[in-house]
Amino acid sequence: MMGTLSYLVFFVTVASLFAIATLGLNLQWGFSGQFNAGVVGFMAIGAYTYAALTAPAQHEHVGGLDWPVIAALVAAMAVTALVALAIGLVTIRLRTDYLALATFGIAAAINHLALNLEGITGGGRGIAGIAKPFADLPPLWFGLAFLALAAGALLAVYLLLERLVRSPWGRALRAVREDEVAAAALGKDVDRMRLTAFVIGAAPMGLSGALYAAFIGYVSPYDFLAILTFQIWAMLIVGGSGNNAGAVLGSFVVWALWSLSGIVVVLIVPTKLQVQGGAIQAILIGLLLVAMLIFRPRGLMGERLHSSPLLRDDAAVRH
Amino acid sequence: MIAQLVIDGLLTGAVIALGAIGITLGLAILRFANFGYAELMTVGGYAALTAVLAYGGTGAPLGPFSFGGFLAVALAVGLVVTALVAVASDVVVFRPLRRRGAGPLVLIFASFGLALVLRHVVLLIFGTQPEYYSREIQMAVLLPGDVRVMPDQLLVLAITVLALVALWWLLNHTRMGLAMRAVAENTPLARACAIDPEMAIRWTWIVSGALGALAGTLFGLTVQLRPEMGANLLLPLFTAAVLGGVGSIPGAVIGGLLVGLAENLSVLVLPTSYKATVPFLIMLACFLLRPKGLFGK
Amino acid sequence: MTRVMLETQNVTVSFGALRAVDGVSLSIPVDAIAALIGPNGAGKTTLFNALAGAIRPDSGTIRFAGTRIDGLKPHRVFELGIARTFQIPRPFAELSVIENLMTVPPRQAGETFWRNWLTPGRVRAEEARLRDKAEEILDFVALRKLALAPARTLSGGQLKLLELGRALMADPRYILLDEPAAGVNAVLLETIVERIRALNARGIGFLVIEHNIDLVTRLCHPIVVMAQGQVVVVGDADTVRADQRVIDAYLGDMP
Amino acid sequence: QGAAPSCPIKLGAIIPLTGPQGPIGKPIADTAQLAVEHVNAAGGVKGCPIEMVLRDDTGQPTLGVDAARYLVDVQKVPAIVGVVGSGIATAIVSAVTTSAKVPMVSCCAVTPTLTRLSEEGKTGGYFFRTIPTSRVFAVAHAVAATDRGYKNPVVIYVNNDFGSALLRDLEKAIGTLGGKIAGAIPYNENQPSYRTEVNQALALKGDALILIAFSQDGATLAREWISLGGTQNLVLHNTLRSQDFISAVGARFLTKAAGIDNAQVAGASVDAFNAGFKAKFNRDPVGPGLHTVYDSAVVTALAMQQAATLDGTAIRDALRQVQDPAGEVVVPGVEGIKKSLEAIKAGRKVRYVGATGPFTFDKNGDVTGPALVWKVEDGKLVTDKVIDLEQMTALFKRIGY
Amino acid sequence: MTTPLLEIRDLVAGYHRDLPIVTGASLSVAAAEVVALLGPNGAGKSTLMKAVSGLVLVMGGSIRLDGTELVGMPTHQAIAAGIGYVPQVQNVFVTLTIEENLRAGGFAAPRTVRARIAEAYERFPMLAQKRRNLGGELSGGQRQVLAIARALMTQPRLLLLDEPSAGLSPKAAQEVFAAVRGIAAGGVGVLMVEQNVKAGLAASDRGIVLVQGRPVLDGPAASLAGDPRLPRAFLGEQVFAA
Ligand SMILES: Nc1ncnc2c1ncn2[C@@H]1O[C@H](COP(=O)(O)OP(=O)(O)OP(=O)(O)O)[C@@H](O)[C@H]1O
Ligand SMILES: Nc1ncnc2c1ncn2[C@@H]1O[C@H](COP(=O)(O)OP(=O)(O)OP(=O)(O)O)[C@@H](O)[C@H]1O
Ligand SMILES: [Mg+2]
Ligand SMILES: [Mg+2]
Repeated sequence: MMGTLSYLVFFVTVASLFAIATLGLNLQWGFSGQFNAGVVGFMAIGAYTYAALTAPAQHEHVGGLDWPVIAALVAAMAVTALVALAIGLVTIRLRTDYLALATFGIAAAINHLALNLEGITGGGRGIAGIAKPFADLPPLWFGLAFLALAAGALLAVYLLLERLVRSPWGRALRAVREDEVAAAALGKDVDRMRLTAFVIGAAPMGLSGALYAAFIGYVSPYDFLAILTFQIWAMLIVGGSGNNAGAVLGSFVVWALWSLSGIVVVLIVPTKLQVQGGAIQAILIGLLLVAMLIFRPRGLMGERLHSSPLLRDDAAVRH
Repeated sequence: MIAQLVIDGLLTGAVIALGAIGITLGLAILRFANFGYAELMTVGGYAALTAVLAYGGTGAPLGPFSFGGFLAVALAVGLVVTALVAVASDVVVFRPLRRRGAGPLVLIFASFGLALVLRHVVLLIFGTQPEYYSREIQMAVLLPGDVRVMPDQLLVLAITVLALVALWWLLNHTRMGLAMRAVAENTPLARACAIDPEMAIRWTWIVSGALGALAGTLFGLTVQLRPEMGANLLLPLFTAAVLGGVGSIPGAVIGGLLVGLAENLSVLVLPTSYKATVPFLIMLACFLLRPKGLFGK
Repeated sequence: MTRVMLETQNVTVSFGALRAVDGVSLSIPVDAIAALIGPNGAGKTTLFNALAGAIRPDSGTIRFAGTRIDGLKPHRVFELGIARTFQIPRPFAELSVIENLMTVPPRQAGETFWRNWLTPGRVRAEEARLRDKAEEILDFVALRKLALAPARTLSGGQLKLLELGRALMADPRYILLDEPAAGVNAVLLETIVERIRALNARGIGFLVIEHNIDLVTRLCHPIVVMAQGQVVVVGDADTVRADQRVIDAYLGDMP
Repeated sequence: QGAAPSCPIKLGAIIPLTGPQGPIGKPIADTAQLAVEHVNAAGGVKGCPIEMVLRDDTGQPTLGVDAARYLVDVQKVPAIVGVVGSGIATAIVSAVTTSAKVPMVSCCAVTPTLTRLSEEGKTGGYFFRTIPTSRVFAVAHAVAATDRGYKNPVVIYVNNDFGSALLRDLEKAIGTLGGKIAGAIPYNENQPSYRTEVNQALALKGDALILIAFSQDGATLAREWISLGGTQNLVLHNTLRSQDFISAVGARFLTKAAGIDNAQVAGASVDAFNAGFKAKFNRDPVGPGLHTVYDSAVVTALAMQQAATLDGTAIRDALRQVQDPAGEVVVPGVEGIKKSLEAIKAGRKVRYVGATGPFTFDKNGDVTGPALVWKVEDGKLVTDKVIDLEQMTALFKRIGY
Repeated sequence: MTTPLLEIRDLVAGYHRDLPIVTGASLSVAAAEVVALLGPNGAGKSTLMKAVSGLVLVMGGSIRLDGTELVGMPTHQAIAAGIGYVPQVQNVFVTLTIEENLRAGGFAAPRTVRARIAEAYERFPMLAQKRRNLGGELSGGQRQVLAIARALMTQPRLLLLDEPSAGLSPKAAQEVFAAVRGIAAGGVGVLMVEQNVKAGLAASDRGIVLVQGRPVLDGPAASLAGDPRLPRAFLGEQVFAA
């Protein structure tokens, strides 16, 4: 019982961390239509910033700054946002597939830097000994305390972003997403709005990476492989892009799909065939993902029609 | 050295270009980035391999090439099998999604799920070990200028150019091509022109599957077959297709060759550990000058 | 002498070899409801695009109330007080009809995103005001019933009305209307004409592209006729109707 | 002995079965399963059969940590074996096993980071591995190369923590043994082609090629190297010690090739494992991680038998007890395991000599081991030379590790 | 009397099952007849045309073309059966060239495509001039002309025109109306939505006024033009079919 509880606490914590990143992506894609295929790059920057600020000095890389956890988390977000600003300025003219490929490439480059800049990142060996808040507590209490931190961060990010997208700013952002030419003709500074959304969306990704580093206590370039970007995207699409609650729900559902399908395989595949389990698990994930999308092509929760809290979605006219 | 790097770049780029044509077809007509396309390459390569294994090899090597005439038969088998798989995946996955008005992102992730399934089915059937059509190692031929090339790779380059011309012809000078493009842009209007969208889309899948099988087989011939080959190729393929300009068939070929060249020439300025980053840097530079790719409209 | 509101000098826009707008020089007086007419493909929409900043002219200058606006980004032109509609409607498809309108007004407090936390009351009050205004405009363009429907579900004529509604929502000093009457039913058109007159009386200038010649002659002065990228005649309804070049190229044998 | 355990006893295993590492991981998982079968055929631990609960980490640390958490919390496994990726092993140690006090016996993680964490006391002594650190490989490579008179070999190595650590050690080792590396070219895994790297390496004009690559990439690299006219003086890494590699490249190009591995060569313990493996899979146990994962599973099972209770800390301590230098030597295979289980039950001391030969966990849970050099004769892998534990220790001293 | 070319009975159609837009419409078009379909914005005129082409859900009633039931027939078959349809919006392929637009229009009759294209170029010289331009590069009025030319490519028996004169200059509109009359004279039935009531009715034999998905007036064009009920119908006032 305690064991299952402890695992559940862990599961919810990790899913919450992903949900934070997914919310950031939702601002970028769901509300402003920017195809960021480099989510892991921003998560990595957050994680490495946090690690560099808190890990002890080690012979292969700098360290020993010993920042307090909260300050390091904030710094991680700030650095991520700054990097996002630089990237956003470079890619401001790119749209859809082009932006996707550019950001994907930038994330790959960030990973390469993490792997090769041993002096800062520890290279492939990664950075160990990162400050873990609540590490002195007994394991279950650590789990609960960290869950509270992760869930609190998720709630804060959710509320902040929800307030934003339900404001006139969010409405203008959606208008830009729908038709840039029309939005510009009606006085919206398209570049500026896109850039702002890109930067604000990147900050939670950095936070997510930093919290992940704080949770595990170790980061390496292998934590931020392209597959994680896909998973975050799958969370958004399955949950329903353009809907923050959907993004959070999708994070839990998709992370369950990925981790719990392994458990299902353990439970149903006979011991003798266990080594086939991996392939079976992958097939299972694939089938479920496809089935979910066919079943709910607009995600578990679709986009809300209205930004303004003054307006109610009226089901009768909504098609 | 530079001459060698350039030739190598073009030759490794050729197989990327060939695959990128298929990706571009998907982007242009089906209007989404089909992650499953790379798995179609894998399926095609392994289908041809099955034929080769059943026959017991590819036959006596032809001229300077590493393979025998039976490879053509095996390729035909691969084309048919892959086209069937492609059409089936449309019927089972993508058509229901289209009917329910799914957006391109949903299609992308469905294709991602489908790719997982296909890849691991291949893995379950064939195992994880690399396979070859012919285990003969082909010795490079020395050309003037101290440049070494492999005849098989020259063949790939030639076939890429042929495929480019054929596809361009299909799209621009046949009824079917016109129908495909019309459906891609505006399906209701295409219907109002008496075009059956389902038929046009089916043909797109067939062509795309056949191209995938061709690319997969040639990749298997010049490198090796393994269940993750498609997944590993995905990135260079998309880079090439987008670099060339989404939807532009000649763009995909130029993009593919550029990616090959960039990777090979990058070693002149950067350590090889950054090699995989270089195509992206090139691409970023291109995008800064031409935000819609080299041939994009 | 009347003051000039909108002035172009030698504006040229080319698409490849085609000179869609070919050395157009115009000056439209303050307070006018001016018309821009001409055969299909004359370059009217292209000139609009140049005025609104959607296209940068190859050469020539454009002034609005004395300020040079050629080369400005569209949102800057809008900020200076020029709103435009599109001939082929460009709705924000996934936004509701009413939010298509509420998006328009410039300098909304809630658009500066930190205001949403610092002065939420002000943002809310402003939202309420915008909603009321939008509802009033929707009443006027007969879209009130569809206020909460996504814009993508509107009929062809309703989309044109939505375009007009958005322009009215902007409270601009000047409005460029690209074929506001096309597809709009005749009865509703009458009330639109009234509204344009009323707004004009409050000092808002109009430049209207329109093929409905009755409407143009009743409403507009001066009338600018373009053909093949160039200005052919400028004058009042009678001058224009009597001009043989206009009859040949544009009016045909109108009854 | 403590209270009777509930049967079966669970043993956690985390191994990549799919994803980029899948091709290496699957045979490793097969072999781990074989070890468990052997233990069960030998009567099981404390009279109970062992049930291995295997999870796929797909090469992703997040999933590896998740799997570990699940195994520890829900399945309540008292120990975990396997764990291939260094990044994954380190993440699991940092986030799960140390705080849960569950020993992890890795078959394949070679990163020095774990040694350092152990030195800093951050593993609580719960981390062990049966694979020698990269230095053993470096020495073997250096010996194989200098024995054959290669003075300035070129190195192509995989660009990850393992590859770069190995390269650093290798440079030192070859320098000591009287050679000099002509140049080293890193490559990133899972690229469609390695033509560039091969050309770079060819341009260095070394007298041999030391190839440190995983199996599929290795085959591609070797084929391109040979077809572009590179020297056939090859020194191959242990990951390429497989029949698949030989058939992929072609035996006739490998007549001059040498390779290295950490496995013990002759001796009863190795034969016993080889025989058991062949009986089950009908092929020779060649490939990365097979010997080490077998040992990691068996030594853990023996420690479970040895430990008073099936509790992580007891097993941690018992892991060293079953390597008692004064103990009765016991070997792999059903018979050998049966003997050792019985000896432990009878309260006698044992020394497990494994599929990798004799090994002892040092204070950090690391092992140093003997190594071997192999070559290809008539298309078959044969052992060319053994570097036993004494020689290895001497070489370590000489090189100054 | 012979059966009309197009016969619509009690048609119920829309975009969602629970929200019909056309709410029980009956009307007919005879061969060689031009019928103007009038009504306020949002009345359901375009939806009715889409129903005939099979582009929207039909929830009830029947649509017969020369006696053949069209309800349930996929669009491409209905079109191939002899319908030419010009939609109100998005009626040209913006990424295809003008010539390709025309070729797409002639998809159902590949053999005569060349001859038809030549005909279209003769009728609308502007198209010939711009044959290599993309559809998206045309001005609003030019697109309208292209859309009409495209619909004529298969020599349909029934022509559905959704606001053909919208965006056309007076002269071009006259030319199009004249062309429509000429085509009808050759035996083709034309159903044409028009907001330009005067010009529309002048070019038609009969007019039908649709309000809230239902015809409320149906009569000869000439008498409808002066009918005082017409503007009232547009205002949504209750009027009854004669
Ligand atoms: N993007 C473009 N590329 C090439 N040619 C263009 C482009 N846009 C417009 N044109 C051409 O420029 C000319 C002027 O077009 P414009 O849209 O300004 O005409 P218009 O006067 O608004 O006509 P209409 O009354 O039909 O709307 C036309 O011949 C048109 O084909
Ligand atoms: N795709 C759609 N989904 C849902 N409702 C729609 C859709 N298209 C149109 N409607 C609704 O159906 C009603 C009728 O539309 P339709 O296009 O038939 O009108 P219309 O008579 O052609 O008007 P107009 O003269 O403005 O073109 C409108 O109220 C519109 O909002
Ligand atoms: Mg125009
Ligand atoms: Mg309509």
